[in-house]
Amino acid sequence: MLTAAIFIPLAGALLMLALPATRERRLRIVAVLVAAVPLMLLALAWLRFRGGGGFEQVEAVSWIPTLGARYAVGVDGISLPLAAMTALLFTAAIVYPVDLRGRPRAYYALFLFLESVSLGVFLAVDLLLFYVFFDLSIVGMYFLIAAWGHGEAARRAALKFFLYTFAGSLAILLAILALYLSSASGGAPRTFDMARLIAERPLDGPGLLSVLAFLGFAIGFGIKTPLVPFHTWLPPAHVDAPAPASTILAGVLLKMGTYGFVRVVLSMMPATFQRFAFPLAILAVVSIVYGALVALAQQHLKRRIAYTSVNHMGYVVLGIAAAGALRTGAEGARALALTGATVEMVAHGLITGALFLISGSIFERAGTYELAEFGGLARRAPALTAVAVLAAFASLGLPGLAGFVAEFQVFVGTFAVYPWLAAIGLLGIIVTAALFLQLLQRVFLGDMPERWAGWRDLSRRELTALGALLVFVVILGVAPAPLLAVIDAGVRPLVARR
Amino acid sequence: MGRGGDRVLSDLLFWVAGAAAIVTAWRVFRADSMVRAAYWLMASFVAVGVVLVLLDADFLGLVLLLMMAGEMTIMAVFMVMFMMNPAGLNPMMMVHQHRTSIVAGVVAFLGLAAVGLFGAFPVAPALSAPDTTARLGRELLGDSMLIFETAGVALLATMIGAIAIASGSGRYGTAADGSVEPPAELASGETP
Amino acid sequence: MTVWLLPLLPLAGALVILALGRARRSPAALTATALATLLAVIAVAVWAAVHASSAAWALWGPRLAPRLDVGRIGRTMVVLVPVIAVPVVLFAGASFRRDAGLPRLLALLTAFTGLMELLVTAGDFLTLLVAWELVGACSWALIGYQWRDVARVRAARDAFLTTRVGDLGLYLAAAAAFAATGSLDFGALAAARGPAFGVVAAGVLVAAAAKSAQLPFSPWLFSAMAGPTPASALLHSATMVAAGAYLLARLAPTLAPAVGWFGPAVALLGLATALAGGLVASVQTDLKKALAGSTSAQYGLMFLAIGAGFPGAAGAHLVTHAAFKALLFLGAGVALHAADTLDLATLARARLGRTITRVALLVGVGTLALAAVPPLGGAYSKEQIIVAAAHAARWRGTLVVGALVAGLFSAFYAARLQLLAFSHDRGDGNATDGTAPTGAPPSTPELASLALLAALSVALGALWLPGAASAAVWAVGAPLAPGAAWELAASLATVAMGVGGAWLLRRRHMLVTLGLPDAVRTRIAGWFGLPAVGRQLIVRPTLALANALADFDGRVVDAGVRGAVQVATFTSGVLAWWGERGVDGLVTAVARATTRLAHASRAADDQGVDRVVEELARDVGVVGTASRRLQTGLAHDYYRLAAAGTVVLIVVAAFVAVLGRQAR
Amino acid sequence: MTLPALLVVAAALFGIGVYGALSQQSFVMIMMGLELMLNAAILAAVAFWARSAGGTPKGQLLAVVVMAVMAVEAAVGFALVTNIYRIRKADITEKLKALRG
Amino acid sequence: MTMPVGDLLPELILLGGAVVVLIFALIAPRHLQAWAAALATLVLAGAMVATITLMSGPERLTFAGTYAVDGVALWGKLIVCATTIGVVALSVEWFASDPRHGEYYALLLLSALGAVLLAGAADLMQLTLAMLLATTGAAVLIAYHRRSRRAGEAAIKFYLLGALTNSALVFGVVLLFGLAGTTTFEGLHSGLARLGSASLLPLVVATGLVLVGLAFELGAVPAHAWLPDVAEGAPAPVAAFVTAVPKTAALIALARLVAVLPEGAAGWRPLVAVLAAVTMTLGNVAALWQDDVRRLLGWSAVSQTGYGLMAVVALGRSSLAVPALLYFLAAYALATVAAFGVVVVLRGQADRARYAGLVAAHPWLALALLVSLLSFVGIPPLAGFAAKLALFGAVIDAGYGWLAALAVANTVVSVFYYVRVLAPVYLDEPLGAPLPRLGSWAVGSVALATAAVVLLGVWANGLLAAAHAARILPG
Repeated sequence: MLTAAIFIPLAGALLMLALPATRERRLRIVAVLVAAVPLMLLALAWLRFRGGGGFEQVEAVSWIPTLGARYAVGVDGISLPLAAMTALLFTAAIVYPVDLRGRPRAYYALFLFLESVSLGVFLAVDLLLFYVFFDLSIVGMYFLIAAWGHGEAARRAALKFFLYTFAGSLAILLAILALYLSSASGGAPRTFDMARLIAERPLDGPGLLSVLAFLGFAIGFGIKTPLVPFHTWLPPAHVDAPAPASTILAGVLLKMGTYGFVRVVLSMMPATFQRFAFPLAILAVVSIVYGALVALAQQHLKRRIAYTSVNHMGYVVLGIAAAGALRTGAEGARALALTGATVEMVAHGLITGALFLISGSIFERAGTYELAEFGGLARRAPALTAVAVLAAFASLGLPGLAGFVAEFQVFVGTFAVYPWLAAIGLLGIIVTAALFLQLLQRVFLGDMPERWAGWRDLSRRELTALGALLVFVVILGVAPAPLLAVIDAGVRPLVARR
Repeated sequence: MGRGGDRVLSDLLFWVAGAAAIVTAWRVFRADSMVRAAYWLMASFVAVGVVLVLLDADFLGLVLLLMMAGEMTIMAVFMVMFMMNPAGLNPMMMVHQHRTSIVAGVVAFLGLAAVGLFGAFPVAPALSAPDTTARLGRELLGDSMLIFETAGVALLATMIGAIAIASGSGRYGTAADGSVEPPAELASGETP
Repeated sequence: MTVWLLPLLPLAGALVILALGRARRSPAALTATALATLLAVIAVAVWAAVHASSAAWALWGPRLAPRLDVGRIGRTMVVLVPVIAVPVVLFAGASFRRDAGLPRLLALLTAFTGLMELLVTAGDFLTLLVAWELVGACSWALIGYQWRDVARVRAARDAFLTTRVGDLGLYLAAAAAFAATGSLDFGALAAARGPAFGVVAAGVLVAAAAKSAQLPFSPWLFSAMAGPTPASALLHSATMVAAGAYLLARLAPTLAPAVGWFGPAVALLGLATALAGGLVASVQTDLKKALAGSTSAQYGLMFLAIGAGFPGAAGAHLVTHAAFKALLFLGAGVALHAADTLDLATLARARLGRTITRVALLVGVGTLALAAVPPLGGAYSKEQIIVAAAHAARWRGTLVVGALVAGLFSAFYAARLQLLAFSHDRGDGNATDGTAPTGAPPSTPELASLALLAALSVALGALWLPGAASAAVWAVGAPLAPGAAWELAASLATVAMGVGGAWLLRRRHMLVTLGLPDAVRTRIAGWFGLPAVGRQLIVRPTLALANALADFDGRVVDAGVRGAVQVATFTSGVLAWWGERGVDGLVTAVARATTRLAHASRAADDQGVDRVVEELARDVGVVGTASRRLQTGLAHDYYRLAAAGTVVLIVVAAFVAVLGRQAR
Repeated sequence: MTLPALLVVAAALFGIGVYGALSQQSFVMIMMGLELMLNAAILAAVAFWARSAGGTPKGQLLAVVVMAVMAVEAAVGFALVTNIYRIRKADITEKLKALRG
Repeated sequence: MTMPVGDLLPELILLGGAVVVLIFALIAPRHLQAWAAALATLVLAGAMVATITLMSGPERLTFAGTYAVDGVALWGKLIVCATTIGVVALSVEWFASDPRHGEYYALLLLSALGAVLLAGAADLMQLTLAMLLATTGAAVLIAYHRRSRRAGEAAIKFYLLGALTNSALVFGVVLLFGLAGTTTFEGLHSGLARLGSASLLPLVVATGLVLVGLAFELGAVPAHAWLPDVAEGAPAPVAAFVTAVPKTAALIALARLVAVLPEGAAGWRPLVAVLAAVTMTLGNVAALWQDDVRRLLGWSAVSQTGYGLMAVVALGRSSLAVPALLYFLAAYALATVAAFGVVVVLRGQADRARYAGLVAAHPWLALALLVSLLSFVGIPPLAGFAAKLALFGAVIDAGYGWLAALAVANTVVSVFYYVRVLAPVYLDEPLGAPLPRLGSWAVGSVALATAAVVLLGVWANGLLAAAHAARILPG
C-alpha cells in the first residue's frame, strides 16, 4: 500500500505526458485526482498504524542484495505524519492555480514525480533507497524552479539550489557509505537496512570515522534544513520559484533535512550525536534568532517568509539536538522536545505551505512581491485577508494553532537540557510576531493604493487548497492528540534507550 | 682469440659502437635537411645493431640493421619527397620550445642513467648458446604464440588502416570524396 | 467536562455571531445572541464556581494535557468576567449599531470573554499560556478594530508585542516548572525547589507585569486606547489587564514562601506603578489615557497587596475595580460620542454634566468608587490593600506610606476626571457660555449598561456589611488582614485630601494644567518618556541589527571560505601560468591572481550581494577557464605536459615509495 | 660491456629521442625522435636479456615486439601525416590548432 | 605445448569477422556497403555469445600465462563488444556517403579486438601489442573523414601523443623485464616480490613509465590532452568509440597490472589515487565553460577516467573494488554511447546554443540526453549512481576517504556543466527550425543505450552480483 502511495503519482506523471497538452483543465483534474490517491492511502495507513515502536507496514523486496540494499518502505511514528503532510501539501499545491507558461503537461508531471520521490524519502526504510529519493527530489525541484520560476534569475537560483543541495546530498552519501561499510561487524553481511542499522548502530563510537560520518550527515542535512550558515541557497530559490513549488520546497523538501537528522543521525549514531548535540543546538539557536531578525528586515514578501523558514527549522533542530543531548535522564523533557520538533515539521509544512500559496495568489494578481507596493487589501479581499491572518498567526506560534503545539513542546523540552539556549531561542518568538504583524499591516490593513481597486478575492480553487491546509492547522492546534500519539510511538524508542 | 682478448676487443667495439649510436642520434636533430637526418638515424640504428651483435643477439642485430634501418630510410625519403619541395635538401632547423626540450632530454637521460648505474638488477648472464635464434623461434611459436599473433594482427590492421587513410584513389573514384560528416541541413527532397 | 463550556460557549457564540453577521441579521439580533451566550456562560460559571469543578482536555496528547480547575480566586473571576461583559456587550451593540464591523466587534468581545474564562480557569501552565497568548491576540484584533487606520493597527501591534514580551516570561516559567517537576500542573509546583523555582517566579512576574501594565510595560495601555471604547472597558476591567493580577493572586501563595525575593519584588513593583500611574493619570489631558493610567495604578495597588502577602485583598480590589472601571470607560465612550473628543479641556467646555446629566450621575458612582469613598465597594477593597501593606513582612513602612499616597492620587484624579469630563459649567463660574453638545444623546441600552455597572458598584458596597468579610474570603480563596482604625482614618484623610485638592484646583481653573509647565506635563503624561526609551533601547537596535544581519546575509563572509577562495585563486594562477609559459607568464599570472583576489574581496565587501559560496563557485569557474588555456591545441604543448607529468609522476612515486619504506 | 654501461647508452639514446620529440616542429622529425626512444628500448631489452635474464628467449622476443611497435607506428604515422598534409598542407605541429580549449 | 584455441573464441570470431567484413567491403557494390554493418553486428554478437559461454568455465590463465580468461576480462569483453555494437549502429547513416564505408567496420572490429586483447593481457608484451592494435585502429578511425580538417588534426594529435607515451610504456616494460627476468604477470608477481631496496629506483621509474603509457589509453593525466580534441574532431560515432572502448580495456589492464605489483615498495596505490584526483579535477574544471557538446563530453570523459581510477585504488583492499570497476565501466560506456548518439542523431551538431528547445522538437532525444548526462552525474536510479556508489564505497573501504570527498566535490562541479547543456534543451524556446535527424539506426542505438542505462541502474544487482564473483588474475 505504501508502495502504491509512492508509485501511483509516478505512474500519473507518465500518464500526464501521454495525455494531450491542449486541455489544461482535464490535465489538472487528472493530476489532482492522482495526487490525492496517496493521501487516501496514507490515511488508511494511519488507521492501521499500531504504534508499537519500530517500523510497521513494511513492504520489502530484494533490490541489490549484493550491496545489502532492498526496496523497503514502511512507517513509524515520525515518518507517517510527515508522509501524510507531504501528500496533503502536494494535493493542495497541485490544485493551486498558477501561470503554467503553456506547458501544463510537464508541470503536472513534474509535480507528481516530485510527490512520488518526496513520499519515498519519508517512507523508505532502507538507507540507500532513502538516498535515491533524496537525490531525485533535488532534480525535480530544479526543473520546477528553472522552468516556471520568475524570469532569468530563476535559472540561476535553481542552479544554485541544485549545486548546493546536491553537494549536501553527496556528503550524506559518503556518510551513508561509511555507515554501510562499518555495518559488517560480526561476520554479518553489510546492509543499508535502517532497522538493522538502528538496532546495531555500527558507527556509534568515538572513532574518527564516526566523527567524519556525523559531519557528513550534519553538513548534508544542515544544508537541506537549512541551518545557518548553509542557508544562502534558500532565499533566492524561494524568491524565484513559482508559489506551489515554494510551498513544496519549504513544506516538504526542507523537512527531509530534519527528518534525516532524526531518522539517521539520532537513531543510528546517538552516542556520536550526543557529542555534537551542543554545537548543533547552538547552530539551531543561531538559526532561530538570525532567521527571525533577517526576515524582519526583508521588504520582499517571499523573502520574508523564506527567512522565517530558517527560523522555524531552527526550532526543529533545537528540539532534535535537545532530545539527543543525553543518553539517560530527563526522558520526559527530551521526548517532549523531539515530539515538538516532529510536530513542528508537520506544522511548518502546512503553515508555510499556506503562506507561500498566499504569496503566490498575491503575485498572480499584482506581479510584485514588494511589501511597499501593497496596503489595505482587506477592503477588496476579505477571504484572502482572513486566511493570511490565520496563517500568519499560526506561523508566529499562536496557541490553538499547530505551530504553538510544536514550539511550546520544543521549548519546554529543551529547557530541561539547555536552559540558556532555550531562553535565547525564545527571543525568536517575539521577532516573528513583530514581522508577521508588520506584514499583515503592510499588505492587508491601512490605506489601499488606488491601483489595487480591481483586486479579485480568492477563487474557489485557491480557497479550497488553502482551506484544506488551514483546517488541519486548526485541528492540530486544538486537538493534536491523534498526531501526538502517533509521534510518541516514534519518539519513545529514541529517547528511552540505554 | 683468447677469452680475455675477446672480451677486450668486444668491449672496445662496444664503446665505439655505443658512442657512434649516441653521436649519430644527436646528429639527427642537427642535420641540415630531413634527408640527412634520416641517414643519421639509420646510422644510429646500425650502431645499435652492432651492439646487439656484440651481445650475441646476432639475429636481432641483423634484423635491426637490415629491416628497420632500410625501412626507416625508405619511408623517410618517401615522406620527404612527398612533403618537402624540392627534395628536402634545403638547410633546415625547425625547433620549438628548445630549452624545455633540452631539459626534458637531460632529465630523461639522467633518470634512466641513474636507473642503470644505481639500480640493482638480477645478475643472470645469458650463456653463449648457439641456438639462441632457434629458441626465439620456438618461443614465438610456443609459449608466446599469442603475442606473435597479436603482433601480426597489429601489422594487418596497420596495413588496412594506412591504405584506407593514405591511398588517394579507390574503387569508386577519388577515395576521399564524401568522406565528411553528414550535412547539418537536409538536402532538398531528403526526408528526415 | 462542563467546565470546558466556559471558554467554548463564547467561542462558539462568536462564530455564530459572525455567521449571523454574514447573513446580515439586525444589530439587535446580534447583540441578543451575544448576550444570550454570556448569560449562559454566567450560569455555567456559577455552577462551576460552586462545584469547584476541574477537567482535562483529552484531545491534546499523551504527555501534556491542558486542565481546567476552578479554584481559589478563580471561582470569583469565572463569574465576574461574563458579568462585566454583559453590560459592555450591551453597550457595544447599541453604540456601534450602525457600524459595518459590528458582528466582528461583538464576536471578538464574546470570544474575548471566553478566552478570559479559559485563563482564569487554567489549572496548568499550558492552558494558562494558551489562554494568555490568545487573549493577547484577541486584544490585537480589538485594538485594531478600525483597521483602515494605520495608526490604530500600529498601536495594536505595539500593544501585542509588548505583552508578548511578557508572554516569554510565561514560556520560561512553564519550561522551568516542567524541568523541575516533570509536569506543568500548578498543583505540582509545590514540589519544586531550587533555581528552577526562581525562574518560574521571575517568569510569572514578568508575564503578570506585562499583562497588568506594570512598569516598565505600562505604556502599552496607551496604545490599547486606539481600540473602540467597549473594548477598552472590557480590556481594563475583567479581561486582559486583570489577567496579570489574577495570575499572581493565584500563584503567589505557592511561589512566595519558596522564593524569598518574590513578595517584596511584586510589592515594590506594584507600588512604583501605583505611584507612577497615579501621576500619569493626574496630569493626563486625554480622558481615556487618564483612565488607562489609573488602571496601571490600581493594578499596582493589587500587586502591592499580593506582594505584601494578601492576595485576597488584591482579589477583592480586582472585583470592585472591574465594576467601576468598566463603568468609567463606558462613560468615556458616551462622552466621546457626545462631544466627539476625549480631550479634557475641550470636554470641560462641552459641559456634558448639564446635557447628559443621567450619564454624569451614573459615572459619578464609578468616580466615587475609584476615589474610594465609602460605602462603595471600591473603598472597601482599597482599604484592604492598605491593611495588607501594614501587614507586609518587609518594607512595611514604605508600602503603607506609598499606598496612602497612591490612594491620594486616585482620589485626586478620580475627582479631576469627573469634574472635567462631566462638568456642569465651564469651571470658571460662567455657566451660560459654552459649546453646545454635538453628538446624539445616549440610547436606552447604553444607559442601561451604565446603570447596570453602577448598580454593581453600589451593590459591592455590601462588603462593608458585617459578616461580608467571610463571604469575601471564600470568594477570593485567600484570607484578608484584620484592619485597624488608624488605617481607615489615614485612608479617608487621603481621599478627602485628594478630592478636596481637585475641587480647589477647579476653583482656580487649574484642573486641566495643574499649573505645571507644558513640557513637564507632557513628559509625565507620556509615562515619563518610557515609550521613547523602549523604542531607543529595544525597537531601534533590533531593527538595526536585523538590517545589519540581512545585509550581512548577502555576503556571509567568513575566514574559512575566504581561505578556500584564496586557494582557488592561487590554483587558477598556477594553471594560468602553465598556459602562459615562462617566467614572465608567471609574473602576469601572479599579478592577475592578485587583481582577482582584490576583486573578490571588493565583491564581498562592497557589493554586499554576492556570497562567498558564489565567489568560490566563480573561482572554480576561473580555474576552468585557466585549465582550458592549458589545452592550447598544440601537439608539442601536449608533449611538454606529458613529459612534465611523467617526471612528476615518477618523483611522486619515488616519494611515496620512500615514505612507505620508512613507515615500515 | 657491463649492464650499467649498456643502460647508460640506452639512456642517452632515449634522452636524445625525448629531446627530438619535444623540440622538432616537423611531424617527420618528431617521429624520428620517437624511433630513437624505441631504439633505446631495444638496446635495453637485449642488454637485460644478455645480462640479467639468463638468456630467456622472452628477452629477444621483447626486442622483436618493440621493433613491431616501431614498424606499426611508423606506418600509421606516415599515413596520417600524408592525410593531414593533403587536406591541410600541414607539416608542423604549429599548423594544427583548430581543436583547443 | 597445447594450444587452447577455445579460450580465444571471442577474439578469433572478431578477427575472422574483421577479415570477412573486409573482403565483403572489397567485393560488395557501393550501395550494399552498409550491409557490412549488419555483418559487423553479427560478428560482435557472436563474440559476445562466445564470451558468455566462456563464463561458465573456470577462471584461468591461458597461453602459457600470457592471457587471462577471468571474470573481469570476460566482462570487459562484453562491455567492449556491446559498446561497439552501439557504435556500429550509430555509424551506418553517418558514414553512408563514404566510399570506404565497408572497411570502416573491419577497422572498428580490429580496434575492438585490440581492446578485447588488452582486457585479457597477462603479459607485458601482450599488453603492449594489444594496446598498439587498439590505438592504431583508433587512430585510423579518428582520421576516417579524410576530407575533414578537424578529423585529420584530431588523429594526428592522438597519434603523436600515443606514440610518445607508447615509447615510455615500452621502456617501462623493458625495465620491468630487466627486474623480473620475464614479462608474464605471474612472473612479475614473484620476481618483483623478491627484489631488495636497491631495486626500488628502477621499479619506481618503470611503474611511472608504464603508468604514463596506460594513462594515454585511459585519457588520464598527464596524457589526457588528446581526448577533448578527438571527441570534438573525430567522426561522432568514432568519438563515442574511442572515449569508451579503449578506456574500458585499459582500466582493466591497469587493474590487472597493479594487482601484481608489490603493495608497499612502489607505492602504486597512492600514485594511482593522485592520478585519479588530478584527472577528475582537471577534466571537470576544463569542461565547465565548454559550449561544444562533443568537446564537453570529451572533457567529461577525462573526469570519468578519474572516477574509474578510484576502483583501481581500492583494488585488493575492498571487496567492492572489482564490482565497482566493472559496473562503472558498463555504466560509463552505455551512457557515452547514448550521449554521443544524441549528437550523431542531430547530425553532429554540437553547439550548445543550437540545442535550445530540443525537447519540443525531439522529446525522446532530449530524454536520452537527460538520462545519459544525469547518469554521468550519478543521479539515481540511473546506472551512474550505482557506479558512483560502488566507487565511493570502495575507496572509503580502502581508506581513501579523501579521494571520495574530492570525487564528491568534483561531482558537484560537474553538475554545473551538464546542466549548462540540459537547461537550454528543456527550458529555452527553440531558435529556429528544428534540427533534422539522422536515420533510424542511430536512433535505435540511442534508444537502446538509454534504456540500458536506466535498466542497468534499476536492476543494478545483476551485474554487481556477477562482478562480485569475478576475479582478476593472476593477482
